[in-house]
Amino acid sequence: MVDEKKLREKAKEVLAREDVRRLIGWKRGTYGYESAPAVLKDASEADELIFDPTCVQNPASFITLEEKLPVPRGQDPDTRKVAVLVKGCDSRAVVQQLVEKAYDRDSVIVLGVPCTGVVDRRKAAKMFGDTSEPVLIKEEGDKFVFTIDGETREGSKAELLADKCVRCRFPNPLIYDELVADEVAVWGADEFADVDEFAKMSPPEKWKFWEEQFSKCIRCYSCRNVCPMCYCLECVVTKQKPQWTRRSTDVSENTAYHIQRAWHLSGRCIECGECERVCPVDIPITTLNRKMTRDVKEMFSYEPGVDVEAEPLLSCYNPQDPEEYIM
Amino acid sequence: MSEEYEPNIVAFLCNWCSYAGADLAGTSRTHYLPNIKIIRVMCSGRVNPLFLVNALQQGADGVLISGCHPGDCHYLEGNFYARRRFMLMRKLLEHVGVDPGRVNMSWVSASEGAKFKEVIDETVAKAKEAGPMDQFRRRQLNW
Amino acid sequence: MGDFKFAKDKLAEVVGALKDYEVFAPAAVGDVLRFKEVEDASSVSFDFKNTNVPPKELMFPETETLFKFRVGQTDIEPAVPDESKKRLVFGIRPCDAMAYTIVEKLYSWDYPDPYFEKRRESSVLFGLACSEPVPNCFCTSLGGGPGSEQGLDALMFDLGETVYVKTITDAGDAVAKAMGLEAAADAEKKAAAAQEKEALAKIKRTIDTTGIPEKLPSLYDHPFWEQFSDRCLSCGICTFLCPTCHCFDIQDEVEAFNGRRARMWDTCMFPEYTLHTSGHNPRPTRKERTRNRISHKYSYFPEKFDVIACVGCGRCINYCPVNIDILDILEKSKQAEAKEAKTA
Amino acid sequence: MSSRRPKIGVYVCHCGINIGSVVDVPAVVEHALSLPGVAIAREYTYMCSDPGQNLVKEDIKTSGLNRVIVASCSPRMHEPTFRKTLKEAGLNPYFLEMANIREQCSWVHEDHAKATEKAKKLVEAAVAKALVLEALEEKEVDVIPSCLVIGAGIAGIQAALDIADAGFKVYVVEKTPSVGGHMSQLDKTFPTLDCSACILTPKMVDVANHPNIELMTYSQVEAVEGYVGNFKATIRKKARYVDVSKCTGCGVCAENCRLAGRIPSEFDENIGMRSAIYLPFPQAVPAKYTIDPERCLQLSKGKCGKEGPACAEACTAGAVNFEQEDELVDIECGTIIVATGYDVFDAARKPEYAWSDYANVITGLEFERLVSASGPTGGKPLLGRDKKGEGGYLPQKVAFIHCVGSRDKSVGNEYCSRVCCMYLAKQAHLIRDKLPEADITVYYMDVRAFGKGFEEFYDRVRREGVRYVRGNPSEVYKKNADPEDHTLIVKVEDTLTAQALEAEHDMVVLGVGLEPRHDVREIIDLFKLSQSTDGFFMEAHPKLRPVDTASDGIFLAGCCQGPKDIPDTVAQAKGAASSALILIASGKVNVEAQVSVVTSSECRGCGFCVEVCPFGAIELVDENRMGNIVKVALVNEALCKGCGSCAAACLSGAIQPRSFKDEQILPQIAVLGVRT
Repeated sequence: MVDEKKLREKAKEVLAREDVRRLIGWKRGTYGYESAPAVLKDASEADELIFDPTCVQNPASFITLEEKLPVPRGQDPDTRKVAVLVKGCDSRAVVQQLVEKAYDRDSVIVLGVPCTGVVDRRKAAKMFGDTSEPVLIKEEGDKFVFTIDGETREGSKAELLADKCVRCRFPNPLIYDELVADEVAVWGADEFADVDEFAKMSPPEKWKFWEEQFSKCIRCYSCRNVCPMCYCLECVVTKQKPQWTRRSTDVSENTAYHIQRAWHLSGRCIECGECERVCPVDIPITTLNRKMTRDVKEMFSYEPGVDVEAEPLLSCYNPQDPEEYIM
Repeated sequence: MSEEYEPNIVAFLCNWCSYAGADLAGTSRTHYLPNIKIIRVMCSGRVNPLFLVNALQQGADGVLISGCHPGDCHYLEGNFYARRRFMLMRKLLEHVGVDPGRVNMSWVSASEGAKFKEVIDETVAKAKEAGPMDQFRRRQLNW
Repeated sequence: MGDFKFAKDKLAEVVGALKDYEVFAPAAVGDVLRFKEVEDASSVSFDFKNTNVPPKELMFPETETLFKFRVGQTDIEPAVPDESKKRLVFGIRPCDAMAYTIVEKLYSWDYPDPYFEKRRESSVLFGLACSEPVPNCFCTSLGGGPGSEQGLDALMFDLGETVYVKTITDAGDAVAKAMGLEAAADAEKKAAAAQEKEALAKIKRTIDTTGIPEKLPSLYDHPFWEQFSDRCLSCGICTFLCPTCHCFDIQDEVEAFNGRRARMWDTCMFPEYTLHTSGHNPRPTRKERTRNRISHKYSYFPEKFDVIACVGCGRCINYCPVNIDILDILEKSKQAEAKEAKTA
Repeated sequence: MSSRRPKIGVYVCHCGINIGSVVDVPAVVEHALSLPGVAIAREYTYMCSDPGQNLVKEDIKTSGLNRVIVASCSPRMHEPTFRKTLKEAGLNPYFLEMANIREQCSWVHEDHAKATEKAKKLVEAAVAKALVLEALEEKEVDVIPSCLVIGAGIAGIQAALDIADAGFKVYVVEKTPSVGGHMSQLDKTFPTLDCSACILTPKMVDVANHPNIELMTYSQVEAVEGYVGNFKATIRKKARYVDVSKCTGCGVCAENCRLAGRIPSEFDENIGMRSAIYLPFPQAVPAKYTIDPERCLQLSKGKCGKEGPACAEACTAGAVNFEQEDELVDIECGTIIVATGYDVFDAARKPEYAWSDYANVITGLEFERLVSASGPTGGKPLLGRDKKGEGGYLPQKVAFIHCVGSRDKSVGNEYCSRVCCMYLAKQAHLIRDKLPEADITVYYMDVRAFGKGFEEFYDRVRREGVRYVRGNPSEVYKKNADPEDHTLIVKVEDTLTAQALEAEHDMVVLGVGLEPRHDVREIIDLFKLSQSTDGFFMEAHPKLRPVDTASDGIFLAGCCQGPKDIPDTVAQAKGAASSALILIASGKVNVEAQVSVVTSSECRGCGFCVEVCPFGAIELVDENRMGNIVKVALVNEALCKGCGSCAAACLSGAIQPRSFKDEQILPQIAVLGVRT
């Protein structure tokens, strides 16, 4: 269990430091089942921080989302550190960002938050209905206890946990300068049963499934923008010269977009599930990523976001790599 | 599917082995199907797997990457990278419902004109079997 | 105008009675609702809060071709929407209908937009009053409401077995008649009124917009925007799903030697939206973009067209993945001290 | 020029009837004319002929074409030809695009209609690409007229001498204290039996004395950077703890060393002994002493006897200097020759032959020292000497075993070492020479006497009464425990008579093969070389570029590229030398024009391309992006070969190979993807 008081104290201390620019964590939202990402710049704001099962977002995404503004002549760029709170899953994003040289290790302060699972907004809404009030959620044993519009409701963790938490293998951060709570026991395992299940479909069935899903896509790019690994200055998807994908929306372009996204994340996706969470039209995006994750594991026994020293999957090779389909 | 359906294959051949192999097939007058259209690149490692996606989107019924045999790459390692990328992209396309028979790769050396023919025949046959790849075609192409 | 009603189970016949109409109604893919042309009227549902994607797409599609061309040749082949068929938009919520009246002001301003206008003119809107407002909806603060008639040709109330139809315009009346609807009794009218009252009570969130349009410009450089923009993903959810957002980009899409010029939804939340060819971007960060979204809706638009470009449908709040809440922003903007602005 | 509106000329070749008889050329021409940007389209019987090329030149001059498409044979055939044509007409040669309608169309398709359709498509694709072609500039870089030779065995020596004799500067770096390499360890050389030392020593001396050669022994290359024509190398001169300028090579120090005669001599394959301060062998060049820091008491223990180091004491020249430190030297050179040689197979990896167990089982190289007049036994094949090197016996029944560690999957060496057959034959002859009475048996799989004079020599040895038994011994073991009895049993099946033999011998010589050096990795990383499956360095082409490597300006000589005998090694060394000389003498080298280029504003500095590049041509450098310092990729155009692997690894498409950019390939796909 994370003691929010300790968490805030730590945050105060860090934010008070000369060499710290901002701290990224979670705070109470103004409505609904999810917290709001918090980007704090002053120790006085530290008391806004929370950590509870509403803290689903991946703060690592906001490290790379911050724009590098032009520095006025005569001034020096702001090189102060960014402090970031990370759950186990979030920490893998930091690891992979370091593998990909997104920033130097010493430009970030990683505060690890051992996590016992967060709530899936959609599952909760199905069970308890929507609300425009911020919902409080506490974990009690194998139950989540909700306070919704003043009423107390209960639901079993098993039913309400986000999918990524159900199979979580990394509840404890893999990289951190400090842990704000004691490590927790690992409960999850990932057998990729869902991927196997999906694989049973015939190609036409699969295509039909995705055609229906992709036809919903409005190309808001929230799945790309929220991804902690998607921070290219110019994304091939929105690039004009050459234009790989049309900005126009139809099944062909949407499909191409989602293939490109999944492709660019293969061997890089750290399974934080944000892409699927943010989708306004409920496209099961992680179903694409998980397939890649699984194949990468199987074919190249490679797992991104666990080892800072690792070589990027597609920038290395093994002479004995599989090639069974190659003529 | 219709009898007259003739699959269209876009192939990316590396300059040093497979493209030369295709040339050899020519100089030795080895006949193969005209369904295949070749794009020359310097190395199979140049082939961005998204080229395959793009080709399918343009209406190709099948795609092929061909490079030097592992270890023979003119640039030492290019085909090793190409192999990894291909194996993954093939899985991804299969996952979204593209018949894996449409997505092919081969090792063809400069001396394997005969093998090149076999590769083409097989690639075309597989694409025939998979049928026309119309579901992915760019809609705005239809004019 | 008239008062009509029909039994829900007769829906298929009622709608089916309409010849030469394309009927559009909410259709579900999984849990996701979006307006689609109706093949089978019996599949049309009254049991929904609102569509994920607003029906603005019926007048202003995500993508539409303006004309086609061939590289190196000057003659083009223009594409204008086909107006031969009238369209019935069935089950549109009052807020989304009201949005048309707002967007219209822009699309009919100085250079009328044929694409939008033709579709709008050929459409008859059968609204569906809200009995269960969506969370975070605040239409009442913007002059709308669960039974608002703005922009509608007819308003329907789902009374369970029967549907009460109140026609508002001649066009609506005509369609109702063409549907062969029977006259409604006082019972239905009363029930409808009661339902509206009930629905009104359910709307929790409100905002007093007085003063906001005037104040926002003074907060241009104010740091308070960052409280929200720092967590913004710069994605298109809030704007694409907004019934009043109406921005588009125009691109030439060339395939080998054939091309088309098309326009598609664009959003001020994307960096590309204001990116200059030079590489300079006048709205370089999410702060400027967030500020623009709010200011445009609540200040620039009203300044030009005397109406706030927001209908309080609540979509931008409900679908924001990072809990950015336009009402929260507006409240904070009221508290913000204009003089702080310079400290930014 | 690329900014000008494209004005394309399309030239469709009949190639006699090779194309014309299948493809409807006029139809292709007509189709070409309908394509955007095409100003002219012509047909001609032989485009590659002078009149054909003149057509193109004329049109470029008179109608101001700025793009040319030749639809004819394979670009692998005539791209250079037509590039030249454009150049001569004053058009940038990279505005040429070819459509291969012969090898890949008219010659392989029977259906004329379909072939014509395809030809049209291919031309269309060429036009689509031509519209976005860019002018490229062909660059030349100067070549620093010098060569760095790594390794001073016979290969390195020969290469160095050839280049130096041609009048150019050569740096020779040798890891050990003396030049000479393995050849200096050999006694006689097959098949001519001339003494190794006699033919090698003069060359060793020449290398040391040559005015154009800077010899750095007991030194190692620490780092190499740069590219063809402009390499920079850092060389570590290891401390000898002897001031070479003072050392006269008299050897008194070694005699007085407290460990004199107590340290196994590497040069003598540990059969002989040396001191801690030593000269590897009498003819060593330079004839300067070196202190072995691992063994020297003063250096390893910090204390040598009560009175301090005896060597220093004894050295009248005062050359011994324990304070001496490694020295780093930077050199610049235009070319590099790698001649790092080989290791002999470690016989301990074939335990069945009991090399580690019995003193009278020895390797071929040990045998060389044993029979060498300058060796520990003064040339007598004495076995079983005591620690002081006294006593010992002469063998009576000698066995030689072929293919120890060669042609042997079990030890991971499938290849033939190419020298063992003959050196064993030679050694058999030497035994016959020294011990006329001895009984000599050679156990072989095959005898490969392929070289000049080899077969004759093999025949001679057989006639000298050396028995050749066809069989690969399965085991060698001692007959009994009696320490006085040296008899070994060689267990083997004579595969010609299908007889199982248990032959008695008192000396077994193992024909150990050649292996890549144990430190081959370091060299590979240093020079970015690659290995062939046998572990030796890989040449650029097995047939046509046997001394080149994939890295321009770096060449291979001798056994580091694969097992060789001395003549082959010398031949390859001369080959490497002349290849290096081509660059040095011409003084200039063209670098690939179709290299990768980075759009740094799109680069996110992830370094994927850096890791992918097989040539180390890309590095991450700091860039000031509007006041923020960011890392971006930078291509070294002299190192880049234009393979384009980087482009496929780059997520944002920031790095692109010229002439094969995404925006140049996608239009081709757009044309060819559409089904007709």
